[in-house]
Amino acid sequence: MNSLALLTAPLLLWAVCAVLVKNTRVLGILTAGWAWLYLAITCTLAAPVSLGIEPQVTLAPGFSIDATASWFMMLTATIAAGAMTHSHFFFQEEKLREPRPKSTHIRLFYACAALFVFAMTAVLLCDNLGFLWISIEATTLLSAPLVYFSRTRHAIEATWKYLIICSVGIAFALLGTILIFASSQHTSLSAGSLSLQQLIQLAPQLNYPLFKLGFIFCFLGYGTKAGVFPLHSWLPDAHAEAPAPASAMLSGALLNTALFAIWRLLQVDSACHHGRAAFGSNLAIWMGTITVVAASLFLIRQHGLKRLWAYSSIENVGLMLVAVGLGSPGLFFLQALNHSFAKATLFLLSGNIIQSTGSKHLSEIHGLLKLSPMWGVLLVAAACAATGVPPFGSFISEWLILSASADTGRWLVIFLLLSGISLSFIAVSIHVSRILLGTPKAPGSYRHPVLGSLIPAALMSFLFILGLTTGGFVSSTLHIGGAL
Amino acid sequence: MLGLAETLATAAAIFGIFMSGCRHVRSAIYLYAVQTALVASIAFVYSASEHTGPALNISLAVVLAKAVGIPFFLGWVVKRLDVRTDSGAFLPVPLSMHVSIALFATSYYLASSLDGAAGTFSAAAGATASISLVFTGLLFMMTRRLAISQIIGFLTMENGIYLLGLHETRGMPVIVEMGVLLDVLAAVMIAGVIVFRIKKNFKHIDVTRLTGLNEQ
Amino acid sequence: MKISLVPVPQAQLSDNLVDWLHVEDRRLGLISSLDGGQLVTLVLDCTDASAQCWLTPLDSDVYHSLTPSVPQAHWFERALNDLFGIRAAGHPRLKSVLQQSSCKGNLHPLRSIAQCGNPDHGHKSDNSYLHVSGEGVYEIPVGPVHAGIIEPGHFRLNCLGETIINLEIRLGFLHRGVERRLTEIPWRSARFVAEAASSDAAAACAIAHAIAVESMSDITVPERAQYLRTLALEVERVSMHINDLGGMSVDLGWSWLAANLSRLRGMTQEMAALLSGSRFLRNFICPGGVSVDPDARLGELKRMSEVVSKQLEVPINAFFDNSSVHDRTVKVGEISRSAARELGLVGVAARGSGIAYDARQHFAHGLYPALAPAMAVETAGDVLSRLKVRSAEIVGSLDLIRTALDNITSGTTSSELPNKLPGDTIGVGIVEAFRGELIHLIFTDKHGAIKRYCIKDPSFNNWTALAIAAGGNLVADFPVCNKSFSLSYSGVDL
Amino acid sequence: MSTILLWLLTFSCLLFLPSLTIGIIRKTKARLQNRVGAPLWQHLFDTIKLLRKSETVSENSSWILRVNTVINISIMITLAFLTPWLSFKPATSADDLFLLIYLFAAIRFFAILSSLDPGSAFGAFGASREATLSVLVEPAIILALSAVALSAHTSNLSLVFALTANTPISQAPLWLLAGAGLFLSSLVELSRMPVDDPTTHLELTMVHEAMMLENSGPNLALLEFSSALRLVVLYGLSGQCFLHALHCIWPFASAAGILLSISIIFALAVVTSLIETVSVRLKWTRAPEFVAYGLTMSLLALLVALVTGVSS
Repeated sequence: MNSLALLTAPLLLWAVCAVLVKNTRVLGILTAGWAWLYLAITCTLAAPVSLGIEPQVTLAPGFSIDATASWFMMLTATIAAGAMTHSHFFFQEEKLREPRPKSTHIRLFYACAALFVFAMTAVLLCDNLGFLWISIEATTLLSAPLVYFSRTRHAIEATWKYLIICSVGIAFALLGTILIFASSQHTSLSAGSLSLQQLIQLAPQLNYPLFKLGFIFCFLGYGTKAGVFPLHSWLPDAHAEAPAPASAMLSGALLNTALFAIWRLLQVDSACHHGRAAFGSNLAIWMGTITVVAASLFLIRQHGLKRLWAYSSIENVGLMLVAVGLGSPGLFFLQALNHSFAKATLFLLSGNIIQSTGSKHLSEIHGLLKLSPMWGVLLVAAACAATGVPPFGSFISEWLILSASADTGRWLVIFLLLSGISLSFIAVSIHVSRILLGTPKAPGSYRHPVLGSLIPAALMSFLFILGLTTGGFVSSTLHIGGAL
Repeated sequence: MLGLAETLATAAAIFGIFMSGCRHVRSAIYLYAVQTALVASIAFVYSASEHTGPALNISLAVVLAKAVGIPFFLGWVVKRLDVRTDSGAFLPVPLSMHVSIALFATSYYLASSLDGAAGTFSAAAGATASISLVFTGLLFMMTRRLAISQIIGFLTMENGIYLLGLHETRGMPVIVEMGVLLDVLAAVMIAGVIVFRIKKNFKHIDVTRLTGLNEQ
Repeated sequence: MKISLVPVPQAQLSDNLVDWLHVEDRRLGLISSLDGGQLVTLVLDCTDASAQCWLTPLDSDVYHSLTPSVPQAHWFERALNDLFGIRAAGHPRLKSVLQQSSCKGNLHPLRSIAQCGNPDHGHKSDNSYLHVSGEGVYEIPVGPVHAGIIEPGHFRLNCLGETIINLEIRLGFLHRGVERRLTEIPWRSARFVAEAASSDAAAACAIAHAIAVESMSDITVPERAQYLRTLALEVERVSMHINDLGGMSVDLGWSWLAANLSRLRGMTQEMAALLSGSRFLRNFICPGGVSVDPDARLGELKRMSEVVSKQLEVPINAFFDNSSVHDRTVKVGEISRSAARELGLVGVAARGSGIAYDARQHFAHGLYPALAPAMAVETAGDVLSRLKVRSAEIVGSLDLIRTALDNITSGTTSSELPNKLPGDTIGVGIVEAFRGELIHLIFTDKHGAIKRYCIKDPSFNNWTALAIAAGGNLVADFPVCNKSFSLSYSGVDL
Repeated sequence: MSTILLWLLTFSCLLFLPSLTIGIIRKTKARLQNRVGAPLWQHLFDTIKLLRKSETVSENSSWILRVNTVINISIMITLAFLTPWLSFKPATSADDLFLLIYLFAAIRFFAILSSLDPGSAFGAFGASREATLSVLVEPAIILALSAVALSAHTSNLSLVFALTANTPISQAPLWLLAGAGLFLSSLVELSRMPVDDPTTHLELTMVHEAMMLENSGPNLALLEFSSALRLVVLYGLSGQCFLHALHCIWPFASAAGILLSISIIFALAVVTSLIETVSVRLKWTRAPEFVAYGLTMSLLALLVALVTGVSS
């Protein structure tokens, strides 16, 4: 109970600050402080579990930290801390531009961001399908105001689509949850249960047709939230229209949590089959593969800078879904880690570029290397990391995903994944080279380029080091995450 | 022989069908309220007669929030926005009502194939009604123009899911139930705020005309 | 107001008129003639509430039509043809506004006797209909005798299925010779005839007449009389607007509302009786002031106006809250703003189409423009927006009645009138009747007798708009469309 | 003895119930509008008055206009004798569901023909509107009656509406839906609000009245009586459905049926006057939507009949 209070305290204080503190400058600094404190507390709580010192920490009935959750908690907290720190610089810059954001809007943003992080953490901690559903719906509701921040026509349209499509999707997940609950009532536990542990224990007794139906609906619902093709249509809009720090959190943290929910369900599904890859895994692998291919095709014809990264996120979601389907939490986490850092960097940098050049359109952004060499280098590095180019860890995770698929003899999947990955690499390189080269239309206007690149640079250097040392890291994660 | 709960469920589904044939937004909200009250009264029936369903106070909370609170809120929104009719986007309204009758029939076959509801109509009636409500809600969301109609459609769908939960499982654990209710309420509130904002920025709330973000 | 004649040669009339109307706040008041030997054009300038009267001598019975360049002149020119036998060459459709049965032969009732020696003089009047032909097109004749108790008028609907393609309106079944009669009786008695020109707007007609007469002989009206005139005009407006809303409810088939509104209409007529002793406000307003002072009855009038405002809330809210009413009235009978401007619409029809013109805001009558309420303007131009304007005006007028009753001063209610009117002068009275701008224009001869009395009823401007608005609507929606304009048949047939 | 009494009762119902029902509708409407209203039997007085008046017939009309009245009233009376619209009516053998439908269609056919006959524009568009509405409404009536026939496994309406039929509570929704479908459809069929306004003076909006404009005197009296009779028969049919629903929930003695049958017709008349007081007439192009509601009720009734029929 104490650790629960410890975990939630910084977030709640952060939200309270956003309500009470009127000065957005002070609030920005305070928020960053709370976010880093939150990261510190998360690490203290989660690190023992992730390192295997403690098996599992139960925070409250239905909420506990297990090994995989601990890794994702730290990842989410890191992305949140980075995004929040950057958002201070972001809003200071934004205030110089027309239309100026109102201070009430910024405070609402910070308050919702705190609760959004809270909801995402709750998803990771849930040991209960009901709570899982509630938390995921809460992430939608709390992140909608983030997307809505600028209150322009496009932002409103994106928010509406996000809210409606995700709510409908999640309604299906509720249907699925109910069906799973119903299937658990056919077991020795006639009252039924939504607890994941109990469900895994009872797995062989579950009414499988009902469970399967429930699983499909849940997959549909959480898949919508994760941006799985063809339910992805809200994702590029929301990611492109949200302010950069919010995009970073949506892409870097929220997608992971949605996939995490699918992974939880797959645990139950595979328990029904005594651990053998079965219906659920196949569904995940195939949907993931299709998503990768579809996203890479969409990537070719993109006009917006942030929409580009949004589709790249969809592609990565596909890869992670394949990893989930392969039943390897370690691979899933490794891919998620690399993607989250790279994508957070990309979105934050894109936010800077858009602020500096005043345009979101790829056709109007040129000569980034002349405009700001530092951003140019960071952008190239992050784009490489997002598409899985060798020095970065994502190369290793993608390689491992492919090899794991090969182990199970899924040659068609490998072929499709390879073509998707290479296609997206080509598409992204073309777009990025256009941004970098050429002459800028106008000298950029950005007051503190160094402060603005602080967080992206930090994230990228961490990712770079990670890439170089991944060998040991992989072995440790894979060890902890379970058998490959 | 239909039990009371099944009769109420069927009535709720029928009111859902009437709602799908309603061009006037306000009448659709009234029909939604009736339908929700019927759904909520089923929870009462279960908790009172079988002692298996959710507790009475939970049902009461559901009735108050969903059958009274939400319609009031939506009615207020509609009045403020001064929207009246939703003529439908892809299907003429009377036709969409008949499509939902067809979907009602489809739901019967789906419900009969669902385990635990084999054979007779009476056994499948609850499941039929709930699946039909889900379908009706989806159809309503897809074939209507106004943002407010999408909210109503979503709520109808949610009613169907809740009803299915009641029927199949006699209610989820209390805390989950309350969490779901809270989420739905929050979703309606946020959607309501955004609808106001859509009206302010676009001068209409016709979602089929929100095409600024379509792929070029 | 008193105005003088400005001579405008025939060749320049059209250009002058176009130039005049080019300015947003200038209007065409009326076009008529004195005895058939000239054109008289009254033009109004709302910015400084002034008016000019252009005199255009004619050398023959035929002149060049103004309608091609000034569309709103079309009805005036048709009336000139019928009443004076002056033909507008080049008029796109010089249809008669009078029925032959009411005017034997080619008698032109207002042409001076000297020029009227030959009854066959002038031009054959054209009473034909515009026929629409094609497969499936059919005609529905409605009237002149209608099922309800209304005035005579014939509508010829050319329909394709349930849609109206063209509507032809034929009026002029009961020509009463009002304008002629007004020149024949002693000017002191003229007010009784003048207020009967369009009896449902008796107060407005009487005020217009009074102002025209007063302006000629520079009579100042006591302040109390001005208050009472304002009250009369507003009571009439409230009463008739409620009547029109009630009529609309009947046509929409909403009997509950119709019953309620007819009861409230009765109450407003009771208010009229308290004010003037007449439920139709007859014989109340006279040149120089008003004929009776209601004295103590004003307190009762105030109480009653409060009761009416209170009791109106429920039916009016119910009316505009009803979705079926919206179905029947939205996008039905639309008149665009540009069409409304071209046709020179006045009153509710103009304000429903987004034209902010209310004679109360500009021209002095009663306590206006000082006390004029805020103008109710809607932009959609359909039946609903006209209804909204109407209901907003009911509320505004009731407020105004209370304000006037709170501030009313004591004193005399009428001033002395001279024995005769000054010779060779022109008097004009412009009043916002409940239908819109009403103009009475009086010319005296050199002895001070009324030589020509010209009345422009608001319906004069608006009838054509109905014909245009009805096109493209359902046949079954025509009554609703018609009622929303609420036009006077007798007002255009004087 | 009791058979003779029944015949007498039926006969007087046939003669007086139509006028009385119309009288109730008009009186209730008047009271709802705070008016005193005409006497309850005004419709009967009007009929008698019209019967004594002389007739004016358009020069352009032919024998069809005259013949229509006779055909109309005779078919209507036959229909009223055949159809079990009152639970106590002595049963005749030939009261098949489809006979009823076709007899209604025959009446409509001759009415349309006669309104076209004088060649007036009003009659013609009234006929065209009537034809449009009947195309929409007929399926709803057929479906509603088929639904109850299906559950009784016979198309003989006397057997369908016999209260002795097996009426478990699960049949109540079926009867309710069929009754509601029939009632809504009969509002359209009888040209009442919100599709048509029987009290309107506006020729351009009329449907049923426009078709009768050319009739006068005894002709008009008989047509008015026939249409009033049609009203009670249709209300009676939907009333029988409601009566069955009541019987499913609360079985009553068959003697009470006499009172209930008549009072349900009166109740429906009151409901009609309520609808006519508070509702606004629909736009003509929206009329199909109202019909769609009736059709939906009938379809649902049929669906319930099919599903319960399959399972039982």
